[in-house]
Amino acid sequence: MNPVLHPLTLVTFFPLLGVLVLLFMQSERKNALRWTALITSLITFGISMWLLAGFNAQNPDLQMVIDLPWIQVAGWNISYHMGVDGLSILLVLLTTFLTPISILSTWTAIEERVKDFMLFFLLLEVGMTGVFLAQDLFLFYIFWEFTLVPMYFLIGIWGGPQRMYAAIKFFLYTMAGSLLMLLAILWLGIYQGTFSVPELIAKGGIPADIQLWLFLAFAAAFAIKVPMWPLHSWLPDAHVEAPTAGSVILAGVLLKMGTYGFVRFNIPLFPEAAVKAAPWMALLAVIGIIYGAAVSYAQKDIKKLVAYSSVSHLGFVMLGLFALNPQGIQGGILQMVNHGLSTGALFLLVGMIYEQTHTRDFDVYGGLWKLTPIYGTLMLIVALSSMGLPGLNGFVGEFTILLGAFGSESIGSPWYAGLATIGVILAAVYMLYMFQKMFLGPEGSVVEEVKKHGHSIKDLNWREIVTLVPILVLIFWIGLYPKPFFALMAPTVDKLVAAVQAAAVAMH
Amino acid sequence: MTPELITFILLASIAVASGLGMLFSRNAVYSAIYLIINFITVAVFYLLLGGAFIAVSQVAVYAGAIMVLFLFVIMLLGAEKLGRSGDTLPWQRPLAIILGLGLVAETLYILFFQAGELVALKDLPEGFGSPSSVGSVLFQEYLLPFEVTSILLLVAMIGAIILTRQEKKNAGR
Amino acid sequence: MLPVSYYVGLSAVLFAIGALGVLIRRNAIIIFMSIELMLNAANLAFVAFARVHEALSGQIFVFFVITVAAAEVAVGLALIVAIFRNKQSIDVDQMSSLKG
Amino acid sequence: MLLSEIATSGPDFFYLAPWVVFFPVIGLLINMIFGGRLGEKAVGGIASTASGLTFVVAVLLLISLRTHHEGATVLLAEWISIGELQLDWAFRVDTLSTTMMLVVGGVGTLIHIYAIGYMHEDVRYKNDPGRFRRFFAFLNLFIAAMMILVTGDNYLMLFVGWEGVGLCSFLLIGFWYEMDTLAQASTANAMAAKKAFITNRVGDFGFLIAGMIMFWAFKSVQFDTVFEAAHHVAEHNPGVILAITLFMLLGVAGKSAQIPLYVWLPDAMAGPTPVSALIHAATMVTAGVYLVARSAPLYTLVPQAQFIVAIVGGATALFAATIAVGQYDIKRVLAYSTISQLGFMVAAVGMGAFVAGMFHLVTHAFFKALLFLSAGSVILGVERGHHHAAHGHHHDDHAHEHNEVFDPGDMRNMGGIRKRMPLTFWVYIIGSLALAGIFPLAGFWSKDEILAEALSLNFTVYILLAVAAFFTAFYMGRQVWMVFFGEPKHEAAEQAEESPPVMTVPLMVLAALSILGGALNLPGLGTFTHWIEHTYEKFHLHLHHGEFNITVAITSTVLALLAIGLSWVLYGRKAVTQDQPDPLKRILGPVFVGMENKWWVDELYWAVILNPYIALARFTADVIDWRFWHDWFHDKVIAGTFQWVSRTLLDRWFDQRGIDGFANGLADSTKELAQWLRGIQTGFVRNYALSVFIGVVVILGYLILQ
Amino acid sequence: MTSTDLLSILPITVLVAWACVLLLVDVFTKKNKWLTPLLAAVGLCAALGISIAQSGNIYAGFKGMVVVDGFTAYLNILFAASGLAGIALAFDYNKRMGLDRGEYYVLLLFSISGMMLMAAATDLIVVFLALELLSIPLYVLAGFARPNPDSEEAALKYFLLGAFAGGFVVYGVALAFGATGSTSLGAILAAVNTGSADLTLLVIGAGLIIVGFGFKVAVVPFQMWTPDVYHGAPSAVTAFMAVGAKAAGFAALLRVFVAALPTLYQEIVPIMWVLAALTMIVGNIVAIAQSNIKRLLAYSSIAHAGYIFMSLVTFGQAEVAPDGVAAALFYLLAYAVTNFGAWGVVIALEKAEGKGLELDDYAGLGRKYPALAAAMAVFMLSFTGVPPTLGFVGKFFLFRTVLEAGFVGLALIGVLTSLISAYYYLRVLVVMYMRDGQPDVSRPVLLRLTTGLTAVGTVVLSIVSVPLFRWASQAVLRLF
Repeated sequence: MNPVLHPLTLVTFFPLLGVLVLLFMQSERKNALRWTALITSLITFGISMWLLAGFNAQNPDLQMVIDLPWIQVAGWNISYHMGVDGLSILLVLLTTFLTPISILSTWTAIEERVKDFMLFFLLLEVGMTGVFLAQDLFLFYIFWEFTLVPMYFLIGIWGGPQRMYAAIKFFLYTMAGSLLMLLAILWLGIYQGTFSVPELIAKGGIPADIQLWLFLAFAAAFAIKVPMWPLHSWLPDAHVEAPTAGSVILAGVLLKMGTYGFVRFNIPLFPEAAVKAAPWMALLAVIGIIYGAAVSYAQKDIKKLVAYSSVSHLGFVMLGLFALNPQGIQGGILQMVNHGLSTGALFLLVGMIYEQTHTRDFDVYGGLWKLTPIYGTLMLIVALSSMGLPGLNGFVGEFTILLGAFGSESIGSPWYAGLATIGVILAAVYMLYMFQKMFLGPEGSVVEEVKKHGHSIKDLNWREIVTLVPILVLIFWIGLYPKPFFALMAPTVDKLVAAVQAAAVAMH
Repeated sequence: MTPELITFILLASIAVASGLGMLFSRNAVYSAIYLIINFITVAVFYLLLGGAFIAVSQVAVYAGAIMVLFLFVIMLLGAEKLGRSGDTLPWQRPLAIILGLGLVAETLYILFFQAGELVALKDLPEGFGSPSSVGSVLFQEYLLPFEVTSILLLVAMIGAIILTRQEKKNAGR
Repeated sequence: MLPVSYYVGLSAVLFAIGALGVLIRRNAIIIFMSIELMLNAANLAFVAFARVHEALSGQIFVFFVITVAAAEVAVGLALIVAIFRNKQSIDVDQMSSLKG
Repeated sequence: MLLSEIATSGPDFFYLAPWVVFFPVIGLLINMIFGGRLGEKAVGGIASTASGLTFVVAVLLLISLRTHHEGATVLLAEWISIGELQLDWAFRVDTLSTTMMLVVGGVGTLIHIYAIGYMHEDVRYKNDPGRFRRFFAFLNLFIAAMMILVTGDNYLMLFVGWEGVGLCSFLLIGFWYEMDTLAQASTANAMAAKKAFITNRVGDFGFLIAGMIMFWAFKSVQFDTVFEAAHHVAEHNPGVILAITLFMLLGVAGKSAQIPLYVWLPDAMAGPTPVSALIHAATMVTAGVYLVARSAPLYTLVPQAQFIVAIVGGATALFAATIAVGQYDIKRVLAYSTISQLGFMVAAVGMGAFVAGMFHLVTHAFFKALLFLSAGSVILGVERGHHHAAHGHHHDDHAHEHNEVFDPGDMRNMGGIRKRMPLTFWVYIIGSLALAGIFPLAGFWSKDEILAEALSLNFTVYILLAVAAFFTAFYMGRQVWMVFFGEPKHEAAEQAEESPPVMTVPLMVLAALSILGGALNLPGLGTFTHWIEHTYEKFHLHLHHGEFNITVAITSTVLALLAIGLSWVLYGRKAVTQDQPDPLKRILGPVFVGMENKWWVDELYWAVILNPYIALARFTADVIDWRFWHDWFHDKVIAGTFQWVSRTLLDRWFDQRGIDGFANGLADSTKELAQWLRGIQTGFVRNYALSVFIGVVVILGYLILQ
Repeated sequence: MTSTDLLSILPITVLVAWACVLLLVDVFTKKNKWLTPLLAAVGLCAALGISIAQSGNIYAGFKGMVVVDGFTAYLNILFAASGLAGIALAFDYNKRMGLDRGEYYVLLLFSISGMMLMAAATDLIVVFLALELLSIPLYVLAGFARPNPDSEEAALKYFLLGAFAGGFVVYGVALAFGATGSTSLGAILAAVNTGSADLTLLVIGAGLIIVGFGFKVAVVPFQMWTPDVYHGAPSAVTAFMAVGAKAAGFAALLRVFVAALPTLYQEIVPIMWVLAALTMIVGNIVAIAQSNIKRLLAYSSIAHAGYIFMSLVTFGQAEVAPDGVAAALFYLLAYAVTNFGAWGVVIALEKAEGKGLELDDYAGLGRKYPALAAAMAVFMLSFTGVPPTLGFVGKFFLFRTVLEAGFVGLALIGVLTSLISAYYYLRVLVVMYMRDGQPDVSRPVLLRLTTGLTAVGTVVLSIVSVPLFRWASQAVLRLF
């Protein structure tokens, strides 16, 4: 197949076309710019649907592989190697799905430098999709690092008052981790002679002690991105300062790149080290779950609460991944999607009210449900999804993760899962706290405040509802009938688990 | 104590003393003259080491032309003496001297304790270092460097002109 | 014949004196002269080594060094003159507005 | 079709089972989408119809079960399937689940109808008529969730309903989220709702853990699979079953309001009265009982767990009954009574008297729903009276104009209502007598069966329950005297008005059921026992058959009558008003203060769990995470390492010309080091030469040392 | 003198001859200020063409004094292209700053010829002469803006320190000669291999040579001239100097150490290690404190010298050294492209009297001149090493080489210092995009062309880096 028209190439690089078009448009024509970006991202979503149609869920291996020699000089064995399998297909879809939604959410929120914003946003999409599709470590690293740049600008230009600080912190933190990963990638390239992930997995045979170091180097990059406790310190800053769409993408996709990295690289490349590290990763994950939940509860800023809740939620994902059994890993991957949807939607919702009130302080809110019934109902559904109410998507992920972790041999003790289950209680505590503070009780002072400026708080308009409805549909769909989602990843995960178990057996 | 050694010690003392003289002399003119003495002493060493032509060049070009240029500039600028307005860098001088002594010690240690013995095993062949031998090597083996030096001098000339030419107006950087 | 090491040792001492001159003198011209002394010391070493190896190339090198020195002197003195015109001083310590 | 099958074949409506969920969901969707354009009648009608249809389906299932005792499982779709984990959306129809469906559908429908009238007034009184529709949407949602709970074929699907009803409970308790029970602006109702949800979540935590242990022990959470393998597992690893059952007990304690998690239920009375009746008395709170009954094959394997469950139930029954004695709010008394009665049921199913427990569950649904609804009728009546008193005969919407806060639920404001609301009075009497266990009302039969079983199974529990029964009769008597008899103690009570037929008709139906409910399982006939037994047959579970024990019956009846008499002595003769202490207080002194203050359990929880958690969370968030980890460690220490280096290298501080202020904190100290290194760049050419020279000397020195 | 001799120095000859012609032309065309630069560019193009034509062939000339191999050709092309970029940057800048004198271009050509000689030199004598030939014009160019005191100061500092460091080179060569009896790299290698060399003296000589060239490429602790000279010299000169002189210095270091002194690996490599590490650390850290863009870029250039210097730790490992040299060459190219672009932007904003050089002057650039700011952003990201830019690919190859040679610690330092560098490069982005201001910019065509081409090149070449890297690695193979 023509490499340019290959579906993976297309889905990754199609937004660049939009970028090109945008470059030649006048920056004053804001609506035209918005439409261009939106349509570009929608077409990209369409392409990803085409990708899904061609995806064979029964096949555990990489599919639609495109593997062109790229840099094959002087012992370098770098290829343009992309492929999709059960581990990544959902995340690709999540990316292409959330991007148009985020763009739609900026319709009225971003009035300044619309052109630049859309440019960066589409560039970001390229990077993110690439991260999930790249099967060559070099290529992967390029996409991985590249995502930093547009995100940096998104936070730094359109962010809140502390945006520069947050942007730089975001950049430096993530880069710190990725540079260690870079060394590990280079090590693999030198001593294994290839950067191709499938080849590296097939080759194996890295001595256990070196595996551990490499594992740690990769983990450094991914753990910061996830972020795992205690490396989460950049997250609240980035989230609080980022514009709504930035937060959505940050929470929805960028954080997933970290967890995805674990399951795509750390576990299959260094299976022995992964088995060895599993209890420790689980411990960190559990601490993250409880800690994130407790800290969320004590926040005064809505966005910060949601930000910290991510620490807790991604703790679940990590716990599931390092259960190293089918339930845990499938649950983990599904939970990545779930978190992307729920937290993404939460940020969207917070952004929508922020546009009207310009404050995120809990204390001034209250009683909004009466004024904005649709908004309140949607928020409730999303909050419930986020706290894992059965029947909604969050539960399916959380339960399978906990179940997997509970009986995981590599974690070795049900205590981790047991403690993590407390996180389920605490999730209800902070989510309900948020809901109660914003929507229940008597009217908060913000209502008066807004009235003083000659406005009144309005319920969601059609555009906003349209933005949210796709997410809600998925929230219910995954909650009630997650089978198609699990079916997409099951063979790949089974294969992965089998490989890890073989390694674990060989270790003993 | 061979006569050679005595000669060497004598000349070496002159060389070092004139070098130090240049170093510590208050007056730039004196410094220049000390340096000329030093150059001439070194030329004698060249002779001792079988570099007759080099020795001549040393005296003619170095001690003669170049140093005269120095003296000329000193006189031109009237910069014989530099007003002593306190030492700007108080710790620079002691540190430099310590380091200088360190360098000397290091080099001597290497020369006399670490490196292999450096002795001339046999006498030089006839005409070694004579203008004709030097010339033939220079224009056969070292033609390219020789040509390069010519360019180098041209460039230096151009540079000197550019740097000293009086401009009517000069703005900015 | 004296061991050639003696000559090399002397050259090292002269080199160090030259280097010291650069470090401790403030008069640009004297600094410059010190550099000449360093080159000169190197030349001595060359000639001494040429004697050891009985290789003329050592002496040839001295030629080139002398030429280079001449070229440098031309440019260097021109520069000093130019600066003196501007600043009425050739104290290098006064040339320290660029820093940090 | 085989002949043998034809022989047993009657009508088979099992395939209709999923519709018990679909009907309310459809009703809910119609009301949500179109409800805005429909009138109140239509909205209520649709919701009630949806609920009624579930009842019809339940009845059809009942009919089917009469011929097909073994029941059926209706598979709707696969839900989660990963490796060994196989979870389906499958509806289980057997006698146990159908019993629950009937109760939920039947009582639910009655309450829907009642609510049409009740909410009509309530939303006007609270000044937000638009909320009428929302109420019925929630109510339908509840029916759907409850039906999922009782029909689920595996523990996880049960859990979906389990949490779903919790959600509805949350929504409905917080229905009037912007006020408190006295309709004053406050967060009280919202807090009560949150409390209910979170307390339930604690129980759910136990449920989840139980589910996980179960899965790894049985590789399944499907009822049949688990129960069939239970014997096998119990032989090899009895601890596992014990753990499962005990963690499940935590779930039961949460949902069915048992010690130690009962605290949410009294506060749940913040919801509109139909909600209290439906969710917090008749159906949802009995889910725990249902769960234990459903898990009978597990519980019967571990006597230790059974004992603990029974003790928890018995203790709750007594404990809550004592508190009920000290309450003044008409609904609160009923709330504690509910907790107490749930204790009876839990004790029963805990002991192994599953049929008795379920029987009491059914009868209790009748009479407790009746009591709550009538209490609601009373409250509305008093409220109407209050309106009349305050505004003459003007009906206007400005209910909040007067400053004095009037509590229409406080029994000390009532008295003599039997004259103003005779119908309500009569049904209330029926309900009270049923609850007190007076022959021949429904409560008598079911309660007696429990007591009889307890006597033979666990004497400690018997004592607890018997005493609780005494208290039950006493506080009900106290309530009836205070509310309906004597003279009106407030002008509102004086002018109270009877409720409209849309409310009273359901009351009468329920009253009839409360009278006749006992007929379900009359001693000797045992209809209900045989009915339920079909469910357990499959697992070769031999239920204990409690015989009717005339001694027990007489003892308890006598005790109940005594208690009623005692209550008349204390309350019947003289009215209790707000400004005078309760007569019992004079007798019991501090004990009564304890009852009045609910034994300070809420305060204890606040002090021991909630406040510490909040403080810890604040401390973690503010001090550990933010000031220590974010501000100090990351912004100061990491970069500050440089600072330390530079400080030790440095004896004087170079100028800190602000480069720019934006990166406050971050890498400040790197910048300081940079500034210091910058200071080395002095601008003196001789310095630079020195640097070169140092490099030379060091390199040569190094090479010599080589 | 044979035709091979001539061929081996053909580009140099062309440049020198052309420079002399220009000198005359300049005298007679005082009116047409554009003629000299145009002609200079023509000359450079000729040299470029010759170098391209020569690549793939090997010519050794003048009895082994010079050699044209892949390495030379690669660097010659780099030098010629840098010269063109230098002219492009200087053309309008010089006019704006009143420096439009034809000698400027003459000196530029001379300097480039010195650089090319350096790349070709295989004899220490030629190396030394080439060093002077490239340096002396640069001294003058640094002072070209005289009587501007900053420019004069820069020239004086550069000159004095350059001559001082030159003294060390000479002495080092003398010791090397003393140790082996020859200054020819081939002969030195032979002497070492036959065991007739005095290794002690040779090692010391090598150490002094490192000092001399370390000065030229600005390695700590010989780097201190760099910020002052870069700051004081006219920006166009600085841009050229940063690339040309650095590349020439590395050319000499690589040639000398890889070709002639691999035997001394054990003794020398710790020095390389420490110098590289120190350079990366100091360069990057001090850059943080800079508020003047020229000084910032100067420190950045020091830091990058450190990265390239890392490649030298491979010099004695026969299997890795080719990769090391290739990585260094590639990085030089990457640095050249990025650097010219960045200086182009600096020049666009620079005003007379040294105005417009503070970081604050860049505020609001992103809004007012989005293209220019975007280009600058690309350059900064490339300096940081963020993909997809040349800087990233270059670092990737460099780190790989270092790891291949077994220096994990050094690679770690490299990685951590790039992290530090991100901080100050990002600051430029912050100022451009996230602060408001009214920057004033002059953007003549040539400048636009240069910045535009380099910006596009920085990104595009990183993606299609294969030919470049193949070129670099083949260039190296000829060396051995």
